[in-house]
Amino acid sequence: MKSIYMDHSATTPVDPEVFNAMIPYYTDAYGNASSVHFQGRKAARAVEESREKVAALIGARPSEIIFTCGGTEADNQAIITYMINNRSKGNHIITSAIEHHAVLHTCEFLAKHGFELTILPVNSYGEVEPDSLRSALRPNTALVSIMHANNEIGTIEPIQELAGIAHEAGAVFHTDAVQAVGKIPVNVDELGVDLLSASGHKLYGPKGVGCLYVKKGIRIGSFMHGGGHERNLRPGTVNVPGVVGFGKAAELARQRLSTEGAHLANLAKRLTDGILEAIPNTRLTGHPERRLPGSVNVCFDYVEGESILLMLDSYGIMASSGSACTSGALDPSHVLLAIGLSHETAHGSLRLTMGKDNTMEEVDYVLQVLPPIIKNLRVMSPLGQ
Amino acid sequence: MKSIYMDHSATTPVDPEVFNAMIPYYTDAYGNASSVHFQGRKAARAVEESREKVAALIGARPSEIIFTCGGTEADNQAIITYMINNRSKGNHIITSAIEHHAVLHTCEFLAKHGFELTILPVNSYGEVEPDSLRSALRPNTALVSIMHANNEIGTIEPIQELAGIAHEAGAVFHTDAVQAVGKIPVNVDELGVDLLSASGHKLYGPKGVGCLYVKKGIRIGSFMHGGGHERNLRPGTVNVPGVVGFGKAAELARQRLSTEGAHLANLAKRLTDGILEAIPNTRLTGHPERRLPGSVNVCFDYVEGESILLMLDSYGIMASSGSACTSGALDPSHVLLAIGLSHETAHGSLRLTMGKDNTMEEVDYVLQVLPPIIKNLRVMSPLGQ
Amino acid sequence: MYSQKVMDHFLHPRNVGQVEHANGVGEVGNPTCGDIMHIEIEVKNEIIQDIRFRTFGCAAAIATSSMVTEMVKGKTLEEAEKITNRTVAEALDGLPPVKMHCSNLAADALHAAIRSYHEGLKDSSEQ
Amino acid sequence: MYSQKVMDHFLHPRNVGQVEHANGVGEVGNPTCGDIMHIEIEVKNEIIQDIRFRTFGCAAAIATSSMVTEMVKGKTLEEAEKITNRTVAEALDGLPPVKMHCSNLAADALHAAIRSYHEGLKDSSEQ
Ligand SMILES: Cc1ncc(COP(=O)(O)O)c(C=O)c1O
Ligand SMILES: Cc1ncc(COP(=O)(O)O)c(C=O)c1O
Repeated sequence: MKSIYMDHSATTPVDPEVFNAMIPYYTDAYGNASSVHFQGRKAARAVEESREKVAALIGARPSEIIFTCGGTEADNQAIITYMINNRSKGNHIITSAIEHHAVLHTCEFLAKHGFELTILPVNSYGEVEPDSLRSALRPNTALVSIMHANNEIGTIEPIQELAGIAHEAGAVFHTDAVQAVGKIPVNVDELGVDLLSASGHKLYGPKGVGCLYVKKGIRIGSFMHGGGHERNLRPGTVNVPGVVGFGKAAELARQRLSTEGAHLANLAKRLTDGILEAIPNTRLTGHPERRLPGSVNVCFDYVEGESILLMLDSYGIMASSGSACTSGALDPSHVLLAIGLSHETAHGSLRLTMGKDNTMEEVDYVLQVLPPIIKNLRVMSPLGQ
Repeated sequence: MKSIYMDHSATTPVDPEVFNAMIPYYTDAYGNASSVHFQGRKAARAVEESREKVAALIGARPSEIIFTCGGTEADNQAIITYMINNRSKGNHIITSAIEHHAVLHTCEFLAKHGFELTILPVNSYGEVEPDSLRSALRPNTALVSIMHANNEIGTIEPIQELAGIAHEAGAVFHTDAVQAVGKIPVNVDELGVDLLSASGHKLYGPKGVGCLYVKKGIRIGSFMHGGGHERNLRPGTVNVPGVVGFGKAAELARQRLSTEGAHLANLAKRLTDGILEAIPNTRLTGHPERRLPGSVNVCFDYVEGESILLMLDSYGIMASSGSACTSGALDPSHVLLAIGLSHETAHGSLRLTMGKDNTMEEVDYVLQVLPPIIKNLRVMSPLGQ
Repeated sequence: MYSQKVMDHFLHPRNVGQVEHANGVGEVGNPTCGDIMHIEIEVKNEIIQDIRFRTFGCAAAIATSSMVTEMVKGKTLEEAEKITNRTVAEALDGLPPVKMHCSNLAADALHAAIRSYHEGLKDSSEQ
Repeated sequence: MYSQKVMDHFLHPRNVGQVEHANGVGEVGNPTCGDIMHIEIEVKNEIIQDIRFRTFGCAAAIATSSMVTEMVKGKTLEEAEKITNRTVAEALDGLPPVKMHCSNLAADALHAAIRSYHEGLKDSSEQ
């Protein structure tokens, strides 16, 4: 059976070059990067080299990178420790309705503990409107956290503009760039962000490692409590092979960014056009142009997402959906609801996120398999007709 | 040059069998364990099998295991989320003076935020005396956190007895068993603990993965905020290869526990005796019998730890020290001070922690190299004579 | 996550569609929560002669619908009334815990159809 | 973490020991903080004829002690007084940041020894 992976926004395969770079740190160089001896120094050196590579990918200085265990921890650390270490600057946070739960739930946690929270709406493309941010800013707004690119609908937010607006009002700007880093050019200086989260496993690196960029001069704190690792900002024995893999993935992403982007945009165009042509009562979600290359999210009326996924899976096509049924939740994806879709429509979502190894032939195979699946499920559905 | 690794309490090499078990999850089975499709289900299955193996090692049920990114996170989650989710049971925490910073700093963090904290002293062997716990317990004591085995001096605490005392007083018991799990038999039911932390890289598993055991019925919460992974108790894409490695390491540890323990105890006896015989003005720290097999910690008067380490390193022997100079701190290890050593003595500490692959020949080599090193450093020292 | 039986009924659902001479119709769920099960039956002599379903929902919803139709086709109403969501799930070798509550409503839809049959009878007997 | 020069001076320290006819002795640090540097000098005609050290401390402490003795042996007191902890660290191709403050006191020990030499002279001239 075919095996066509189109779920790269969930996680990416580890690039063979990345894995090769990691192997020595599992086999020969097993030291704890805090140890004084030979093995320790070897590990520490590898960690610092990786820090340079990750920094280079986003235009930061190595000393501005803190390694974490993933995007979730980076988001938690950025938001929680910025707010509790800068109380004098205010206790108001602004975020958006389409953030990943790692940001949204973190902000809601703070709101439950006495902080003020504004959750900005988005337009039907999933964009945060600059005016909406402008009018939400208050004298006590300490932090604005808006994601760089959305994980479900692929929309790219106008970060540069939003960060500028936040700065004018004296607020610090965090962006969850987990979906953007490695897929589109991300430069912290150009964007003008103060804090940025990234995760290794979204750019062909390993799971379980990520980073937080902290612009020089921005005061955050340790989120976990423990040893003095990562300049006292992140305790816990450093996951050396993970960090090395993340570093290698960053290096490769930097080299491949432009060619890969073009390839993915081509695939996505063919796939989107093909689906919309072949299947009636279907809509593309997210912004038609300002979106992640390779990301396609469509909603089919009258059918439910998990059923589509499992039907596709029976043909070897792997994708995902914002339907509640895929997560055991009661409501479908908060992102799809935030862009104005009804529950009913949101339940019929399908996300196909392509990666560097996907081909036109695979896109064509999906275009051959998907329409009859939707047709059959619609025959089975009491809705519609 | 020889390469003799005797720093297993800092981290262990990854067992080749462990690494082999991980490889497929880096190369073929790269799915996100939350995904509905084939790759996702394969990943989820591997995670659940690992959960069973880790649970089996400590006598727990799989549903009582939450995977974390290491021992530090497990300690943070256990202590912080137990306390904030059980305020009705009291706001007093008891811990000991020799805990790892992942516990000690976490407790101190809570103390800064309105919780009451008692830090129990230890006797000169590094043991928490049951009576000392008894008299510290109050009606509002919610949690007692005492480590199973100390990472520096190797002393094993009387957990069963201490947990019993805590329970009589209505408090819940957490143990940081990061150094114990995989080295000595650990059974949560026999110990009678409610919460237990472990870390993969201390038992020939990978860095960046650990677990928290949460006894059924004990109410903790999510430490990080984000997605609904790990039954809503630990968000973030699961580090599948890491978890698989941890699972394999747990399985191997379970098989090897008894034979390895005996081997390590033999090595440690020869090493300890040899050092104390050959080098005057030297003392063994920690309990002479109730200690981790394979762990030797000695203090040499008149010399400083980092110097010893780097001299040993120049002979290919890798060890560690509780001297402040190894960490950039001002004070030497809080553990060595807590057992009553002077700053001066504590600065001269050397920790040699052996593992399954160390041999008698290696021990003999250390016994040949170490005495002249101490002698030379003493000649260079203004102290003593 | 799903048993082989669930996957079989999901990928090859039995008795999909509408019953031409239906004398009982049941529908449960709503599109907001993501599951709607619609069952039509034709009852003759207290026996379910024909039964068909249409379902909007996840694999569990479709599989339970398919399974329930298979379980009661040709059975008496009395036998059919004994079937519960639980027995349907058991016949499928179980369902994942998260699916037990919202997507396991096929027996409810069947019972609604039987109720509608009885009510139809009452209606006609009342005429 | 340490430069090759630091490691060279640490593993092969120069001028370890005591000076038989010392006329200046300096000691800085204390055992509590983990570093003690003890330097003895023999000054003749304002020139440091001999200098030796004994140090309790980490590799940085030992290497800086060794380096400072090498830097001033045969030099005039005036030249020796110009040496700072910083120039010693530079001569070793730098030290890790955490070591700059507590383990980099060898120049202080040297200056203490020179001071003690001057005070000895004063004492004798006062006689
Ligand atoms: C936008 C976004 N933020 C945060 C995360 C969380 O990252 P991780 O799974 O590495 O914790 C993800 C992915 O899961 C994401 O897509
Ligand atoms: C006793 C103890 N607790 C906690 C930890 C922290 O574990 P980790 O480094 O996996 O976060 C360690 C080791 O570093 C330890 O020895």
